[in-house]
Amino acid sequence: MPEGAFFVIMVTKIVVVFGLMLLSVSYLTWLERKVIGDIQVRLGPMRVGPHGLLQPIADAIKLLFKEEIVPQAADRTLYLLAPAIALVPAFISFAVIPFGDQVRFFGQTIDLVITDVNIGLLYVFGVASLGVYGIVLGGWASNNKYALLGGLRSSAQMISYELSLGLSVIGVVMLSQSLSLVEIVGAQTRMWFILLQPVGFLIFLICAVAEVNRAPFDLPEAETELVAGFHVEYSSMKFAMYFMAEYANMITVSAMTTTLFLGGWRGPWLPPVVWFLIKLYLLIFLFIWLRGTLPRFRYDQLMRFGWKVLLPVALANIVVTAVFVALR
Amino acid sequence: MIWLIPVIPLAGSLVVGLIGRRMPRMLVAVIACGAATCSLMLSAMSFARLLLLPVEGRQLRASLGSWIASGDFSVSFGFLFDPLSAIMALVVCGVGLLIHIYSIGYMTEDRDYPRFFALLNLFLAEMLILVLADNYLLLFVGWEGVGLCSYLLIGFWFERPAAASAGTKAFLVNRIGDGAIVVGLIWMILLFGSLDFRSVLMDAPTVLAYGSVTASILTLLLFIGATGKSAQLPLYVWLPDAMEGPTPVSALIHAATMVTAGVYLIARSAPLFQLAPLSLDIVAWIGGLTALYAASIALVQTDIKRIIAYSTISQLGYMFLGLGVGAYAAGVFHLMTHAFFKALLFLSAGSVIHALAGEQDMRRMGGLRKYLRVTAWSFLVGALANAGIVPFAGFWSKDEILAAAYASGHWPLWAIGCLTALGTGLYMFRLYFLTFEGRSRLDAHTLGHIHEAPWSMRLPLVLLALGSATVGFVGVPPGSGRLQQFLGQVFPVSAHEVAIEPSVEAVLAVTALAMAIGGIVVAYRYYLVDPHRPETLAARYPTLYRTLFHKYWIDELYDAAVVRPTVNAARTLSEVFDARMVDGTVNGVAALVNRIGSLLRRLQTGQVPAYVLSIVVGAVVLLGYLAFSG
Amino acid sequence: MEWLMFVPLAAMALITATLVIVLRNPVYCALSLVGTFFALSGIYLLLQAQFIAVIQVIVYAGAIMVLFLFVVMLLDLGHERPLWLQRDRPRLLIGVGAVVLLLLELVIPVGSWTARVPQGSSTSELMGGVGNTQLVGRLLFTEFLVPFEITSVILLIAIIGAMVLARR
Amino acid sequence: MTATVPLSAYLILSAALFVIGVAGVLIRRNVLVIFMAIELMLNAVNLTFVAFARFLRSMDGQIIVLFVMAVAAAEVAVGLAIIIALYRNKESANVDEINLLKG
Repeated sequence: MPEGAFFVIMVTKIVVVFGLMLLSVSYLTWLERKVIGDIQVRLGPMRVGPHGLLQPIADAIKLLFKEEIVPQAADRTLYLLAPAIALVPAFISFAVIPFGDQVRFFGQTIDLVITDVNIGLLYVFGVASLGVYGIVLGGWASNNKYALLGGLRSSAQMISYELSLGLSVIGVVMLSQSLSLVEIVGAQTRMWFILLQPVGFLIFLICAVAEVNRAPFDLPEAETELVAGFHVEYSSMKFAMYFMAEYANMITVSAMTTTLFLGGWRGPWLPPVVWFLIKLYLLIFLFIWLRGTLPRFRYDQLMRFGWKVLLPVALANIVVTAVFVALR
Repeated sequence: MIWLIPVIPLAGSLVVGLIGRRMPRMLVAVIACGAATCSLMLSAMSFARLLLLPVEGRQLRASLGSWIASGDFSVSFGFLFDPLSAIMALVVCGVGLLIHIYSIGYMTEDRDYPRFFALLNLFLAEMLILVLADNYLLLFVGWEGVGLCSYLLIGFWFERPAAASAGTKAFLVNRIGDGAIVVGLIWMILLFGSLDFRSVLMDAPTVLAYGSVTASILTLLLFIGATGKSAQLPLYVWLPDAMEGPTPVSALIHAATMVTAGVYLIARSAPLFQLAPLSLDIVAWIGGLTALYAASIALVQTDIKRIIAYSTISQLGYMFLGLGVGAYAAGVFHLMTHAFFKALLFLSAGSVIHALAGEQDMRRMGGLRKYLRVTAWSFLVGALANAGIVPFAGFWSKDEILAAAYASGHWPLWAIGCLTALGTGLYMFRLYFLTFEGRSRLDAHTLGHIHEAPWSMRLPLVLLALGSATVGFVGVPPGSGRLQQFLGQVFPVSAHEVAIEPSVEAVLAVTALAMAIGGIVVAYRYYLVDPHRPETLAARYPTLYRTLFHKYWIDELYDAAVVRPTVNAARTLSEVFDARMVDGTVNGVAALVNRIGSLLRRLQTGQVPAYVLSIVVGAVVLLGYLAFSG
Repeated sequence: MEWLMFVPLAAMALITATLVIVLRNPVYCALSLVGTFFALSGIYLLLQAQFIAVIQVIVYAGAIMVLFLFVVMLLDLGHERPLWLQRDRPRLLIGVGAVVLLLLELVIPVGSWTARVPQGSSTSELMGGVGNTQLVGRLLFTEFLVPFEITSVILLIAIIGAMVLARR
Repeated sequence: MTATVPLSAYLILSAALFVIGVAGVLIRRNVLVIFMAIELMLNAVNLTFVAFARFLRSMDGQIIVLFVMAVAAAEVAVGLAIIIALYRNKESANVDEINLLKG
């Protein structure tokens, strides 16, 4: 493949993927409001466009034109930087997730993944572990007691759950013998890993919810106790960036779950990309469903659950898987 | 597999020693005896494997890995099972097992039952290491180990001052010999660059010239060690005192096994000794003189264990005599037969002591045969074997030694041997007659309590008696018996070894036998028919009698020449040097440290940055030196 | 090509490292240190140590520094006085002098050492074939198994120790 | 692929980072920042290990770095716990005020 073509394909892939992601993020807000509305037996947004379909655009315009407020006692630099720090990791971890098989296009064989790194899984974890900085720094820089508490909670929560998250996928790695996400998908040709790793899948899902700070693990925000937590002082576009980060994280995490446990883009009849999107959106629907149904954890319950239930179970899962792999 | 032979008793010793106190006594005995049994069976199996091998290659080796590796020099934990080791291991395990069993009965009253068995097992392990080692250093480990066990077992009843000091004496006297061995080993490393039997003994003829001074001194150093462990002149003094230990210990360690370690060492080093005719002569003469000397002392002693102890020294003298005239196989043969009959004698004596509740003075015994039938019979067999009466074991081996002495041209040594045979018959049967025959001199109270020993003591007696009666036949005909052939490949062909006419040999044998029988007859007439005659004899030659009775005043001589000056010097040192110089230095150093400390205390600000700064400055200086010095 | 990557990364590492010890606000110090770690991670990639590079990010940036930030925020430490206004000038001077000397001593021998570096068995091709992570893993679970197990014990001890120390 | 950047460049960078760490330990007063400077020194050494691993073509250096990281993590956990305990007692994170070691 000539250098130039490679470059063009790469840029195209990046633009397409991130464009689609931005679009998804904005329409996820609509989807969430609609689904929650249904769960709560109301209609949700209906005014802007048919069934409120233009609502995201209206929101974007509103947020763009709102006034930027920086609290006087805030640490200005970090206050401005924090939302961006939160947003970037949410997007770039998508770079190694394969969303389809190879396709032939203009005589070129194109992998439907931005880049296949042989340590893709580690890359995702590395990037994900940085997401917490945006929240912690935002909370601290606001110089607001609630925000700081939200930030501290968030850091403790994410460190605790990242552990179980990492341990839960070791079973998958042991089965697929690779850290490359493309190869992990390849290893699920015969059977999805959810069937071989049901416990790992469950732990991964729970930890994923905690990682993206969604209900029932949304303690950093916790409207009822921390009045929105770390982003209580944020407004306008910076608030929007936190918002986008949350949804982008949701997409990434769902995509990861799909790739690791649900066979990625694999499926019969339909084109791979479609299968990938179906699984992705089912998981996102699950996220919204959870938010609509489950009450929030108390902080001590959250910590105890993470350290005393998830971690031991994840370890036991590794042991069982190891024995299984060794005997195979 | 052969490495298991010493390891099993070692494990048994650990188990019994560490948790034996919490076990029932029965279990302790079972574990200890079981370990000895395992070793015996393994030895027997290895022996069988050895016999299946072709004659030239009869040896088994096992290496447990490297012990010391320093440059070219290395020592391994290696074991060697060749005919010599095989005989030794079988004797050690066989006699050891019987004595273990005997101890079950003998020590049954003792409070420290587990400790006794732990030490007995430990001794067995160390002795097996000694005889199975494939290099001098590992042999020395066993050597020191058995010395330690001997010390601990002599002083087993350490509440008794006599036992404690006897243990100390044994340890200290042995130390002299051990020191000589250490010097010898170091020299051996310098000469051969190795301590391995194979390389040392193979290289010996090329490294050392025949009759060279080096060879003589090296072998004499080993021999000094052997005189310490095997109680030869002049280092024999500890053995009679060692009788303070329990009787099974005397039987196992101070008669059958440990004291023969010196004999084993010299037999093992035969190729070295072969290069040093002077050393061989010294060995032979020391052995012969010791034999006669100890026999003469034994004539007048009254403690039954002590008589047997002096008899042991005397018999060991025979063995060295045999080694010294180049009849290594004969020496080892006598070692083997001696192990049987001397263990038997000790155990029988123990049985008597047991029956008489601790009485050891035979002036207060007599006529015991009626009460202790098994003991008396087995003692009689032992005494006959010891005296060298045909066809008991001792006859064959002693006869072979004397024949070799005569054949090698050392006729004075042969004469000494014959004289000793006379003494042996005399003291052995003096002991037998005074103890078991004649009128009873016991008081009524003891007489009422007298009882034959339990089965666990009788069984070893009977087995050993059978052995003492028959084991000599493995060495028949003299000079070319199965044992000698079996051992033949280990030993170099002696320069002295001269074919001897059968008729001459027969004459020699009959002479020695006649001497021994003469001794017995004298003993019969003096001690049984006319018990007063010895007293008149003693009264007629008071100086001779007292000299013998006081063991030539050797103990007193040592005390005056060595012990007391040492103690006095130590006292002077402790009062002057210790109090003034050592204490002064120590206190002075402490005071100095105190003063410096109170000065340095000011540096201790407690502030971390200051410490860090000093660390960094130190690192800078050090790194600077490294970086700029090259 | 490699210089093109190395120079910016090295510059970033040096600048952020300097910021760590110069900035007065501990939170900024911590963030600068994160920057240093990222730069080092990049350099590790340059050195074909992909696994180490990612672990560097996960462990140092993702876990250790978050912990630092957590503690800094929890204790709410104030700003330090600027360096040049601090007491104890002599110690500062000695310290700076020592550090300069240390740098010289560390750098000077480099030239002579690098000339003498012997080339070992090639792993460059091996890494292409098997992959860096697999190589590391294989070594870790064969040759370095005992140290690896000991490390896990150390971590366990550290967890327990931290809990004992920090509980009220 | 040949390395155009020589080993010495990496070593010099590492030395510079190490010295910056040392300087940080010496001139800072805040225990936490001193701690960070120590981490910096550890990383400088790690860089040396990785560089040597690359140029000596041996993986051992990278393995050592993994161990260093594990030990560093343990060290941070315990160190921060100590700092928190210290802060509770002294209400300060200034090393000048921490002199419990004074003899």
